[in-house]
Parts: sequence; structure tokens; C-alpha cells
Amino acid sequence: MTAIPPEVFVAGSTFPLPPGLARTDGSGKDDGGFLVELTSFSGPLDLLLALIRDEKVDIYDIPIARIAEQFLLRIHSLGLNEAADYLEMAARLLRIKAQLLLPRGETEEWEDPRAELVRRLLEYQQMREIVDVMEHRADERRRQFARAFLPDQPTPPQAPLALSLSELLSAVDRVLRFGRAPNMHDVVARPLDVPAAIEIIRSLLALRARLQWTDVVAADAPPWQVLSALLGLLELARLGELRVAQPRPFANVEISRDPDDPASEAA
Amino acid sequence: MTPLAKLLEAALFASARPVPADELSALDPDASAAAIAAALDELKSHYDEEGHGVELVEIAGGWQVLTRAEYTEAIERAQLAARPQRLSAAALETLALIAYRQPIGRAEVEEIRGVNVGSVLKSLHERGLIDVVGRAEGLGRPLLYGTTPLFLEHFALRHLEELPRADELAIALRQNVVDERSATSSETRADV
Amino acid sequence: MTPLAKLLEAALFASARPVPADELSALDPDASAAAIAAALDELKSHYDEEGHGVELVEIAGGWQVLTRAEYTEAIERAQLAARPQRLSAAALETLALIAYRQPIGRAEVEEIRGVNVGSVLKSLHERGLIDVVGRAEGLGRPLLYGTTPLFLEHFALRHLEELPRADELAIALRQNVVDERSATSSETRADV
Repeated sequence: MTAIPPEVFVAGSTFPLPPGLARTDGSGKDDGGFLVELTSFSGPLDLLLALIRDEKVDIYDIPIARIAEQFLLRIHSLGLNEAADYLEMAARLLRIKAQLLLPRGETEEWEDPRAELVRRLLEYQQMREIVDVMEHRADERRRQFARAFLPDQPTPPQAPLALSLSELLSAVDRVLRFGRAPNMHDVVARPLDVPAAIEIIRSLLALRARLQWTDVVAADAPPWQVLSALLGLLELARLGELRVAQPRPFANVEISRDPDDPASEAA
Repeated sequence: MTPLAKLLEAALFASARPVPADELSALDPDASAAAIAAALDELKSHYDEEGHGVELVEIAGGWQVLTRAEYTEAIERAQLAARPQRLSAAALETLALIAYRQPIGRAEVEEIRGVNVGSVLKSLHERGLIDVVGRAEGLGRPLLYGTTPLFLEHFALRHLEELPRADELAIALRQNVVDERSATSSETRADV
Repeated sequence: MTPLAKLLEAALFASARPVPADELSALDPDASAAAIAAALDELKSHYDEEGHGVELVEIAGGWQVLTRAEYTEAIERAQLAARPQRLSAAALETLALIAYRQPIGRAEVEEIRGVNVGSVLKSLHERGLIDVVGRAEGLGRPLLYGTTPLFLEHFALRHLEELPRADELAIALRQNVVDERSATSSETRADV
């Protein structure tokens, strides 16, 4: 990438669409500011950087009074009076200006009230550099077309869905923990019996070093049994009593005694 | 290949439909009809003689580059076999909510999950895992979603009551979620 | 070309998006990973050396055939394909932050950009360029966002590490300078 000399601030903030390509969908619907900028600035920091560039001032020694005045002029002339984001920055500039007018104590350590603003500007500017790199890459990619013709498929083939009950139940659990208090307690009423399932698995493993999932659960077992066995299996795996492996998707789950467990050698 | 044949190859590759020869001449104002025809010939011969997986064919008065028929079967098989699609975490959580709270409207799902779920609902619907089961009373009579027989079939459930109670589940799974996640983290996860 | 290279070419022509490496492997169960890599090399060289209008590129963990950039204008002039719309500055800035700091919450993006980003996040999510990847600890458990494979495709990246490192950016050097100058500032911040 090309290094940008430090004194040259990110130039344009506009991303003009090539003629004929703007709004080609013709829908004119609100796109959330996604494709077409409402203004030529992407935010108050963008405007501020433009002012610093236009006024040719040092970002480390911003003449706040001048810049604040220019900032207010610009948001007025751009008709940005309604934009809360810009007003907040305007207020911040005026606050810094006021702080700079306060008399400084001789001895106490003085912190430049502009420091936080400079930090944010530099952070923003660094992001703009990344944007330049990304925009360049996106433009390069846009110059290359992908395959457009795809043959009609009478039955659009959908890959088989790999979805297990445990995944679904983990999702329920996540929703319960992270969600905004859904009440999900009132639908279902089938109790699980995990301890019994654990006993069954332990008994089977006492007889044989290796098991398959289908040894633990009969093919026609009702879901609560399947679930109980699954949770029991996970619990035993957590306790280190056994290992669970699935050589490939959809394959039978293989259960084996933990080889590190000395008790398994004796059996 | 000649520059014109390369240009034609790029254009035919990028076009969604067969392109008639006179439209192809718009690619290069300096190229005569004869030159276009010669370049098409050149491209066709190149594909045939250099042993390519694609060929140039004339269809419906236009020209198109197509994959050779002998590869179609292998391609479709590979597309299917490559990766059984997994539901994203977002889709799973939405499906879980619908399973336990049906009938439920989009607004309620979004309120609980805190994100827009429009595309997720669409995918789950296309997958046949959920369906519209009614409309709520009230403003706009929003659609209500529920799970389908295919949903039950997928999890080998006879009826919804066979799902474990949510409160038991939260307790039972809490200790295991981490183990299970780490066990499955290596698998690829396609978004629905 | 070898039979395997022809098969790969056919499969790549049958997809509008990069074909994942494992899907290419599934085309021929007998082909080793090394054989697939060699065939891809062969195809790439063929396109480059025999003078084709298309080229083979590696994107987002897969492979894709794309037209060469030099034909863009001619193809657009003939109205056979059109470039997609560009992302706005707001979208690009938000994407840049998410790409570099993922998982990242809305509040942090807004703090750096200095604007409300709710609608931009929604649009980026709807377009599949970002996804919810988790939730933060803390009040309200805010959603955390990350980039998707489609993001890599949009910027023709093989992986995120292809983006410049923060220390490669000119401003990173200045960052150190300002840290020294405002040494009294208590707040330190990770580089983007």
C-alpha cells in the first residue's frame, strides 16, 4: 500500500458513484444511508479532519477557537442542524475551547483538553486509511465479473441439513441465558431421566470397551430417552469416563472408555 | 488466442444469457461481423482442441459458454456432498424460540433475540422447518410462525410435547454446552 | 489439460461464487489434495499463458474464475454485465472497524465513527457482509459483530490477514508520537 505522508490528511470523504450507476435499482427507497451518503461527510470526525486539512493546521496543535467556529459554520451551511452527531461534536469543541481559556495552575500537571480529541482523530484517520485500502480492493474486484449464467435446476439441490437435537437444545439454552427473558417454560412437560441413562451407559461400558450410539439408544427410542442418553453421554465425557467420536458427519457416534483411565484397563 | 477471442470469452463468461453475434459486435466497434465470427470459431476450436471442461455452443440464436455435459453429474454430486449445511447460531436460536413459543410473531422473536430475523425466518421457511400458522390480532395482523411436520421428522419427534422442558434443559445443558461447543468448533458452519 | 483440470474448470464455470476447496476435492474422491492443487496450478497457468479472457483467483478459502479487469469497460458498454454498486463511506468505515476489531459491539463502532450506526449495521447484516458472532458480557449483553465469507469475497481477500497490519499503516507511527506527547493521558487504546 502507499504510505500517506503524515501531513496529508485523508482527502475526499465522498464516494461519488460513476454516472449511470447511482441508484440503478430506481427504487428510491430508504437504504439506511447505505449506498448514497446523505452528506458529503461520513460523520463529525470526517468533517473535522477536512477542516484541519483545509485550514492547514497541525493536528497536534489545533487552534480550537478557529476550528470550532468553522465547524459550526459548516454544519449550518450543510444543513446538518438536525444531525445530533454533529451537534454533539460542536458542543465538545466549545467545551474544549472553554477549558483552554481557564487559567493554568503553575505547579500542577496540566493535561491538554485537546488530547482526547486528537487521539480520536488519529484513530479515525487510521480507520480511514484502512477504508482506502479496502475501497481500492473492492474497486479492483468490481472490475472483474463472476460467472453469471447458472443452469436452471428443476429441483434446486439443497445440501442436506446437518442439524442435531443437541444443537437445537443448546440454542434453547443460549436463548434462555442471553435472551430478554422469554417465558419458555409453559409448553412442554416430558421429564428427562439422565441418571438412569448414565447408569445404562456405565453398565454397557463395563462390559465392552467400545460402544456405538446405536448400542446405547434403540432406533425407535422416544426422544426423551434419546435426549437423556445424549445428556448422560456428555456428562460422562465431561467427567472423563469415556470418549465420544464421530468419524464423519452422520456417522454412528463411537463411544470408548477413556484410555487414560486405569480402571478401564482392568475391565 | 487473439485479443478479440479473449474479449469474447470474458463477455460470454460474464453474460447471464446466450449473446447473439450482433450484440457481441458492440464489444469492439472496430471489429467486423466477419472478425467476430472468426474469433468465435477460434474460441470454439480452442475449447475443443486444448481439452477444456467447457465448450462454446450456439443456443437460441446466441452464443454461450457452457460446462460440458459429461461433468454435470460429478459437479452436482460434489455440490451436495461437499458440506452438509449447518444452521448458523442465529438460525438455531430463532428455530428454538419458535419451537418453544409457537405461535410466535416476528416482532416477538426480534425482541427476544435483539436482531432483525427477516432473512433467518425466510431461510427456515425455505428449509421447510417453519411455516406461517396464523395471524395475530392487532395492528397489521402480523404473521405467526410455528414448526412444521418436517421439523418433527428432522428431530424424530412424534409431537412437540416430546421436547424436554425448557427449565430442565437449561440446567442440564449448562455444564455441557462448553464441552460440546469445543467438540464441534472444528466443523464448518455455513450460514443459512 | 489433464482430465482433473478439465473437471475443475467445469465446476468453477458452474458457480457464481468461489468454490470451497473441499467441494473441489469432492469432485473426484480419488484425487489427493496434492493432485487437486496441481490441477488448479495447471488451470491457472493455462489461463495466464494461453491468453484467456478469464483468470483463476483464490478468494475466501475457495477458487473462482473471473473475467480479466481489462475487459470491464467493453462488457459494460455492450450491456452484457454491470458492476455492482459501491459501498458508501459509512458502510466501508463500519466494515473496516468490524474487520479489524471483531468481535465488536455497536457502541464501540459508534464511539470511533462518532455517529449512530444502527441502520448501517442493519444493512450490512442484511447484505450478509457481517453477522452476529456473540454477545458481550455486561449490561444488556450487547450483540457482537464479525465479518462473513461474503465480506472476503467483496474485497477479494483470501483471508482477513490479507488486510494490512495496523503497524503497516502510516498513521500507526504517528500514534506513537501522540502517545509520547500526551503522556499524561491515562487512556491507552489498542491499535486498529
